[in-house]
Amino acid sequence: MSTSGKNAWTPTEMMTVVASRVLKNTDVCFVGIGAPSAACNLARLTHAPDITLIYESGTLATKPNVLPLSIGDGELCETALTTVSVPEMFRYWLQGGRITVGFLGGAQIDKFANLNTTAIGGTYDKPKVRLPGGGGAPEIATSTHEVFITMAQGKRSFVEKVDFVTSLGHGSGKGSREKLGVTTKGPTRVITDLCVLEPDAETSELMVTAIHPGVTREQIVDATGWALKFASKVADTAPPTAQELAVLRDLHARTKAANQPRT
Amino acid sequence: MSTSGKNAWTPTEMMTVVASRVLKNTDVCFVGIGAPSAACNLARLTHAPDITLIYESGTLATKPNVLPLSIGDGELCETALTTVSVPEMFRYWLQGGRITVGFLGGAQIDKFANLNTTAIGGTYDKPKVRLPGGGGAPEIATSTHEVFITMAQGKRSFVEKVDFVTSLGHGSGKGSREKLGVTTKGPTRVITDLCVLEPDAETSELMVTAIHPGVTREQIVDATGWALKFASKVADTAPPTAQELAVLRDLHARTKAANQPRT
Amino acid sequence: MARLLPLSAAVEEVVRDGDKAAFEGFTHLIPYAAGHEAIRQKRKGLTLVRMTPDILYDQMIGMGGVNKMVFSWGGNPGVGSLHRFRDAYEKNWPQPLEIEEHSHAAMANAYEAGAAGLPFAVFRGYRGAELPRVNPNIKSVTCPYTGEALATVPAMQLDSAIIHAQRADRAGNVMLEGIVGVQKEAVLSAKRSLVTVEEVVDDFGPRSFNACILPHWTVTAVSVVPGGTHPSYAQGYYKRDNAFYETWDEISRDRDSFKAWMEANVMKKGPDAFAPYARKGRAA
Amino acid sequence: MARLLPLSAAVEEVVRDGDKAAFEGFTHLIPYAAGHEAIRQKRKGLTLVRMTPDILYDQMIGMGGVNKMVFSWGGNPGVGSLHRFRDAYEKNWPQPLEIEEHSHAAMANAYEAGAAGLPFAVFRGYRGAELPRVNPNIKSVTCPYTGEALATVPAMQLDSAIIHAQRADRAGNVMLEGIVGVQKEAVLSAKRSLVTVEEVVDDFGPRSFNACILPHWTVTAVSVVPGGTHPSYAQGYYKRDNAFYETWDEISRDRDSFKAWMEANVMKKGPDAFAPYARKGRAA
Repeated sequence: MSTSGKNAWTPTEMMTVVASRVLKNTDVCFVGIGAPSAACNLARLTHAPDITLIYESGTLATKPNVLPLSIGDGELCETALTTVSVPEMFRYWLQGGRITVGFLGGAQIDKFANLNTTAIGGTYDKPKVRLPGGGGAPEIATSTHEVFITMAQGKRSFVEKVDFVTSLGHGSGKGSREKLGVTTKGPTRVITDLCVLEPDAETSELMVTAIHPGVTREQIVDATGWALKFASKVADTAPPTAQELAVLRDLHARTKAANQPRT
Repeated sequence: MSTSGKNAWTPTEMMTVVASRVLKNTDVCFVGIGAPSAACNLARLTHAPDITLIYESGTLATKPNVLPLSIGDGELCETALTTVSVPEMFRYWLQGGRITVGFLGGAQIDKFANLNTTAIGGTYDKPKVRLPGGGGAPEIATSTHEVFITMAQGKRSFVEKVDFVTSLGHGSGKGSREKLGVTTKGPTRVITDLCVLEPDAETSELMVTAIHPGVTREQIVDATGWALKFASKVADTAPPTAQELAVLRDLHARTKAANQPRT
Repeated sequence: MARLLPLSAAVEEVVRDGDKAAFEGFTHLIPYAAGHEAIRQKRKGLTLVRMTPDILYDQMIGMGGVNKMVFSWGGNPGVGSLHRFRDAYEKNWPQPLEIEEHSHAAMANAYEAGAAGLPFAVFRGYRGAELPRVNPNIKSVTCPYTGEALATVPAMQLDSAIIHAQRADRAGNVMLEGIVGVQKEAVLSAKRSLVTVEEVVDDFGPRSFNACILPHWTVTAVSVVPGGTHPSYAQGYYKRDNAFYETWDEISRDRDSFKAWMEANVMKKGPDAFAPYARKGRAA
Repeated sequence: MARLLPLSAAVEEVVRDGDKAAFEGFTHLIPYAAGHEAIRQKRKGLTLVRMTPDILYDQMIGMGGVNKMVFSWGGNPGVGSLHRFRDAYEKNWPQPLEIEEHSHAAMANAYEAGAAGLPFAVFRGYRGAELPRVNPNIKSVTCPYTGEALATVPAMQLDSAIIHAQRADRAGNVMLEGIVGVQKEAVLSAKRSLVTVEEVVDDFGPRSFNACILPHWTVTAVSVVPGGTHPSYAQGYYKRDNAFYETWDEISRDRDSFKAWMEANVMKKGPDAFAPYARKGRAA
């Protein structure tokens, strides 16, 4: 908890709240499971009631009452405007350029916001740890207008260079995306449990632009595997409001109740 | 009328009846408007109750109670198993190779069963008569397992060489389809108001294989714009049965009643 | 974000002079009222795109606003020729008409690719057919795995798409059902779009989980025009007026009778002229 | 022409040793009962294809019938790793496992192209991503109009496709609704197909004009297995058993506890074991 008392919050809650705040009422979001899903629905239940949430299972404009465990829970379909086939989702909606924000995370991120969700260590064929793989990420990373990344920050996950580029961030730096013919912005924000990072306008290297309440620069540097830079002007993240926390916890409580084992 | 009395029939009725007879209960037909539609539904209402009729508007397994005026009448959708989008119809169903019989007709047919529904006379850019165009025909001609053609026979429509190849028959003769990489049979039967023609096994040139009751060889030759051949064994088409005529006329009567101008 | 507008304002905003525009509809849901409004507003220099141009395009061509037609089957379904189209194409009346001709498969694939944001579509088509000789937009690619040559067409890229649908809700989401044709793809292939609807409802209510719905943020404008697809039809509302399609053959054969009919039934009328054809609710 | 068969006979006919087989389902409608039957019948040498292999493929891999997995996301959704998959891939237990890995977009497009009878699919994908370096099946073509290079994958061509659906009718037509994923495309991409269903009805009755239906002549066999998609779900019948997905993490971590669970819950059981999870009718 970052403060004590009834409005104390966890670092994950802070991360989720910050991620929710950057979403606009007019956004069309491609939502991943976990923190992104919580953030998107928190935004919908607070300042962005008309935000359009899309899950890659095909559910368009869904308004889940509880958070889904998977991207294809029935709750998403039942509360959606409509549900399309998965080929249509990837062709007409994602590739069609109709999504403003893609939310991604990963096991590793590097200083240019490239992500790895494929394999850690060794080689691709003989990895130390085999991860689930890219799923929708390779094309989300290039087809949505911009990408927001949410990940808990740590030395093993925030690395100089990812072991495998599952999805493109800013490649090897400024101009990489353009060279590949990619016209979208890519990752514009990385929101962690400690801070917010944004690509430097000159180099596209991630640098800290906002620090969450109670977090020190040293903590952030210690949780980063490269020589991390700070923007000339670093903002202080506003603490979660009582309303934000209440809505988020309520959402989690409803979710937990819904996922009790059957009797 | 080919005979007198209550079981007399018109040449068009004979053509429709013969076309209906060649359809099997297990066929999946891509149906065109006019004689093909009447033939397919006559088959469904007589010997082939389980035949699957598909119209290019997207209606799958439709069972119209009246004949549609267009390929997209509401009757087709209301009585269909389901209706898919037009891109899906052409991609998954036609190009997917799932249609056993395609029914085609045209303004001109030549001795290799190539069809013209594009333009007559002059050049493509400056035709004497501009026709509606190919619609689904170019791909129906190559994607369905086989093609049946129904057309009224006449010297101006049965020509040595069509003015424009809207859809492929047997090209310039035996082997033409294979040379183009087409693996389907193409036109296996041309059913007219006078006779049935089939491609010669050696040359793929159309020759007469059956003659409708009351029609003479001379009549057929006079109605054909090329030096027409007859098969060594030419069958006699069985006259329409009372049931075939009754069902067909009933269908036309229902259709006429449904299309009365509104009051 | 779809805005609910009167038809005249919607057409003014969405359909502009010189547009590559598709008033789509595959027999069903053809946007007649919107087309008539474009005629009244004297839109000029249009390139009209449609798989099955029928009476509506015959009317728009005959009134002189159309420079080019892109199509795959141009006739009066089940009836015969489009006389105004033929008069323009064969005799330059009231002005010359250029054409670009495809097969249905090619057009359907072009719309699909347009909706999918691709620059071109691949399909197995046109084999042995003569259109590729006269249409330079038909090309081919080779499959990198099998070596098979396949046909290509450019993806559909429209300035404006105009369609008719059964219902919109207050947020501007649009729901279509029945023969949906290529209408969704047309809207998704266009910079601007207009959907005329039979009615606006508070909420679509119980429906298929997989209903064909265009979210409000994919549509520019929605206009309520009950009966606005007559003589075409709206499944669940009213039937196709097949008798009118047959009558049109006579009206359109002659330039003068055509002009007289248009003057009386389009130029001197407004969207309200469609209201008598409307039937409320799901009882066609 | 779909035949209505008991599950054991249907799996025997449709799923064969050495098949390239897809037991598809995108979270929803995963064909667990059919997969368990294939395990009981000791099918060997399978290449299993699925966009989102989850617990079912973990089970089939752990029981030793699988040589290769083609996939785009292999995990326990919202929970973590597939331990049996990782044990096979990283440590060859119970036998070595080859993989072929794609993105979701690539797999979805491959299915679409397979259903469309094309040899390959074209999409704008994999830009800057590293999979093309390690997967030789990812190639490219150049747009003949714009010169843009686009990614390609081979079209899906399956020996067998196995899916679960809500309902079939007496003729063997199959109706799916809700999250339909790539199941229709999987069936249309396969030489043989099996659909397990919650129930067979005389007639589908009132439904959307555009319902997702596979006609009987596209399906090889239909088997009635109520509850047959548990712990996945059937929209309108019963909900996803999220708690079981979480429990599986524990069961599958250890080879022995995995084997014990499979012995008790799969090898010694039959399709009837799924019946308690079934809920009749449309009230999930």
